[in-house]
Amino acid sequence: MSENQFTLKVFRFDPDTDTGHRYDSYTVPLRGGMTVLDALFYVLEEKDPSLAFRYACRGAVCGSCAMHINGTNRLACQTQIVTLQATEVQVSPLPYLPLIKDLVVEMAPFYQKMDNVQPYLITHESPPEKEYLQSPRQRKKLDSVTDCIWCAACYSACPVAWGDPEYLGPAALVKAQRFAVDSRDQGGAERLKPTDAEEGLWRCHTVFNCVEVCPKEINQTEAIEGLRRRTLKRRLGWK
Amino acid sequence: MIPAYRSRKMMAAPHPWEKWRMGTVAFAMHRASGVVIALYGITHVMVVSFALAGEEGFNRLMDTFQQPWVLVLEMLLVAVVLFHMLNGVRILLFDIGVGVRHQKALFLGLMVVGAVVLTLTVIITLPYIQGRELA
Amino acid sequence: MFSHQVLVVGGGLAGLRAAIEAHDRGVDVAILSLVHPLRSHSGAAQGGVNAALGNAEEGKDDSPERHAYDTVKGSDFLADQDAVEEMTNDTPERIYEMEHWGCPFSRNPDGTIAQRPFGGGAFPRTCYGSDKTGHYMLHTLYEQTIKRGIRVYAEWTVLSIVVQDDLVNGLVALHMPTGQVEGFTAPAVIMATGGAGRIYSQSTNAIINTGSGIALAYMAGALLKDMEFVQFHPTCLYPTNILITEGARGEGGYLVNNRGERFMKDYAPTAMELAPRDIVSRSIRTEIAQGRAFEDVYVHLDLRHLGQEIILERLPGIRDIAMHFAGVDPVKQPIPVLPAQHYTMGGIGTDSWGQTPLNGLFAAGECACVSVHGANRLGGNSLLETVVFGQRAGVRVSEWVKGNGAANPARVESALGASNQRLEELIAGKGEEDPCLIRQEMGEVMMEKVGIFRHRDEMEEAIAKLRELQQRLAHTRPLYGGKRFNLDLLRTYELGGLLLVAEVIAHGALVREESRGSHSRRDFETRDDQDWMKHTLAHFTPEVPRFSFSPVSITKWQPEARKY
Amino acid sequence: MSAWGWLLQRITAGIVLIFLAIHLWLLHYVYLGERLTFQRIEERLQAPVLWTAEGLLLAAAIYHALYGLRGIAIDYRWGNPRTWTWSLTVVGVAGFLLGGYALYCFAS
Repeated sequence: MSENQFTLKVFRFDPDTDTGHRYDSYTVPLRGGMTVLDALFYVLEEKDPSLAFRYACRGAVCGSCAMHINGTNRLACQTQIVTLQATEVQVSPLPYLPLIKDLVVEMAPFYQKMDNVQPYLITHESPPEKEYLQSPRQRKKLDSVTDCIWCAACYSACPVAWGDPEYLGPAALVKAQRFAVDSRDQGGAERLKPTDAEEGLWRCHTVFNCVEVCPKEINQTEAIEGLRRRTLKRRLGWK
Repeated sequence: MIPAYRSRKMMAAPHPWEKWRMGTVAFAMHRASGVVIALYGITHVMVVSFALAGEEGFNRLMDTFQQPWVLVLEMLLVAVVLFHMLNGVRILLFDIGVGVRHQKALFLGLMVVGAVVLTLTVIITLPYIQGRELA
Repeated sequence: MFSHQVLVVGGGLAGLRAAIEAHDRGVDVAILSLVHPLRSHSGAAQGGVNAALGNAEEGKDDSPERHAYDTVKGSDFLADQDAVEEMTNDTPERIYEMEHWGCPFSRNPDGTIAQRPFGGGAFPRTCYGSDKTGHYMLHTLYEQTIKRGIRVYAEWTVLSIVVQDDLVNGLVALHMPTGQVEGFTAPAVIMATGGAGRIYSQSTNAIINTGSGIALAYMAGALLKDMEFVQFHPTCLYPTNILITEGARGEGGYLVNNRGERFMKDYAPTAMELAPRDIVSRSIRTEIAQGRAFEDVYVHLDLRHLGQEIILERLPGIRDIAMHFAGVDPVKQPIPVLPAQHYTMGGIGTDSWGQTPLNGLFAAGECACVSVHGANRLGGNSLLETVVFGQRAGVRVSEWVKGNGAANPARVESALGASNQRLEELIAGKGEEDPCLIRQEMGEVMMEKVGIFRHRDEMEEAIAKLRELQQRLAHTRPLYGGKRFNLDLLRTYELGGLLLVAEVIAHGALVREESRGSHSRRDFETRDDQDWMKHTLAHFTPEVPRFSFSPVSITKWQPEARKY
Repeated sequence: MSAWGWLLQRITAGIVLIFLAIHLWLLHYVYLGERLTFQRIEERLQAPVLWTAEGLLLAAAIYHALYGLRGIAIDYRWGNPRTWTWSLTVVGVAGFLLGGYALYCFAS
């Protein structure tokens, strides 16, 4: 293995023609600053036009390219080959999501969970003429929880979601908390139905896999625990 | 509507690294130890209750349970219970909003506490395991 | 076959806003998007959105009219002044609406939306949510579409717009996950497909911003307006060209050359780093050309004097980007930056309600040209354009479908057959040309010869090269023929459209014999209001694009020299 | 169930934590080396504080254990959550009666 190339092992599976998956290995020349996404494009353009993967922004803001890279869910565009410190990079799709082809998974199970928590601002009165006033302190609470890019890295890393595909999962609960801590939102009562349920926020077992893989460094566990305390206060009538 | 390959076996499985991070280990061991303790607890209650049938029988049963080799098993049980208790403390702390950002350090710290307590227990019990007579 | 009253192509800010408006007006609307809406490039916008709210202490005297003047001046007087005023008048309402929908804007101590200064603006006018404004707005609008239950066809690539007798009948689209090609009937289509950045090899744009939507409309018979105006953003991270927001300079960042000088003093002594983008880009390019760049490629954007606190609070995303993609921590080191393609000022020509001359075809957002950006767009005006003209297109399209009959499914059916045949031809390819290479060569020739500085000779070379590439594209190798997620097929199919758009840009730039805004010709170095105070309109012909011209609307502000 | 079930799980966790710690401390430290007989247990459990504590520990531990087992079953979608809830309630009540009877025998 020379210094300026590496092996990219890519999970390949086409449900139309294959009975099982395999890993194809490609030798890729290492360019300065090369990311896993760059490497996948190199394979697509130079080696194998049948490779399938998702991409859009290549700048870690769109959440398209989350995949399982050397044992961890990461964004392919945000992962530089050199930081992996390995001569062999293994890429497979997000675990435990239905496969469409190669690295492309069916995201619908994840999107459904996001949609379930009523992920929009709920208000019961008509809005003011200008903006709602919100102090910088109130706004600061939204800082991390609004960073989610819906990449599903956390959902696909959660052992509870592995066991139970109906569990809401970290991202949806963070979304619920994002509105719960918003001084403008009045939907706390409505959002209890999906979150304070059998498949909802009590099922988190503080495994922290979500926190470990989040490319936006959101602390999902902290958000879920916060939402639990809020929900309990609401249930106990303290708030 | 969208046809995708849904068979669980064919979905990509995570790499063991992802499967066995510290948080996952803590979680899995918490579950396993919980099951062990639950099974022990059921036996414990049943044994104690059914032995009530007679004082003689109960004492005889207790004697078998206090032989040195049973004490070795008991030390193992203490280890399991200690783990479950200490990790339980960790979980309760998360619930009141303490230590969520330092879960690994918290886990390691509590495990050190557990190891110390276990060692002390083993040390004071050791004479009886080695065969010292009960009073 | 799917049927709706209105189809919105594109799930970015403009598309979502248009769909929401149409839905709220009782129209059956659906969104078709190449990617899931949240993957749209709108989400990458960082710095903010301009609105004359007057929330900042120094901005109390701000007004929509001042905002309009700055926009017109920034556009080098090529913007249509009536359209600009309509936009700036609508602006506060659109921004308050976004806020009411939950958009987490940053705040002033009194609780109002915070505003920061941006290039070319007289007041701190740019509302922002830290340095993730686009992300916040995109998610907010998508949340609203979930709330309304608007149908989204995600990962559908539009192959053609079905037009007959100047009337839109619908679309043909390819579903990426299944490879299924389907017809969509609708009497009205709103194009909201974004810019054409990836025609250039160095671009801040997402990989999906190919401009294929502009090409589709062009081939369907819409006119492309002012395509020669391509904005180059001055500060893009070396080497990946990821955008470093203008907000970094708005917060006080310095541009420094390899002699340690803040070189902007030589180009825009008053505005310094906050001169409009075209001026800063040219300045950096000049510094690079004259040997004052680091490693001969980039200059430094220095934020260190702002201090860790401000960087972490107001530019956290920039810090992440610099650390992840360049290994540089802006708190401790200057960021290596250079100009790269950033925005397509031109686009599908529309009126100020998003309507094109083609019956039933509408456009909004970056793919459209109203025109409010003229020859140079001001930072913070693009997010604004998406929500203002997205909403307006939604209003007009609703009126249109209520006054017009249904589409003709038979026409969509026959277009469907044609599209399928085209795809089969591509897969069967009889030549040996590699489409990836053609794409790469297109990017390089556009960057080198139709870039920041332009000259007749170079542009003629570029046009010849583009012709050659088009011919080579007709002889591609056989493509991969699998059904599911066939990137090879998708990328090759859209490449034809990209070459067309590239050709329009190059031709337009050649036609316009002056320097104005982002269009800077070495052989015509000054602005020529006498002959060129007009828009270029490209008409599709099977050979070269044909150009006509339309007048610029001047209402309040006579052209003046543009000094900062 | 959800919120209350979870809250009770946390509360019983706290109770078990404290009383089991006492229970273990007594057995493995205070009474260490003493031979366990019926009479000795009877003597110890005469103190109302102790038998109340043991009773509380019994109840809390049963809830905590069974709710935990139910959680595992549900996490892997084994069977119906409702079935688990009811059958485990029956098991729990039976277990408490059994253990409670034993305690009563010692304490009275």
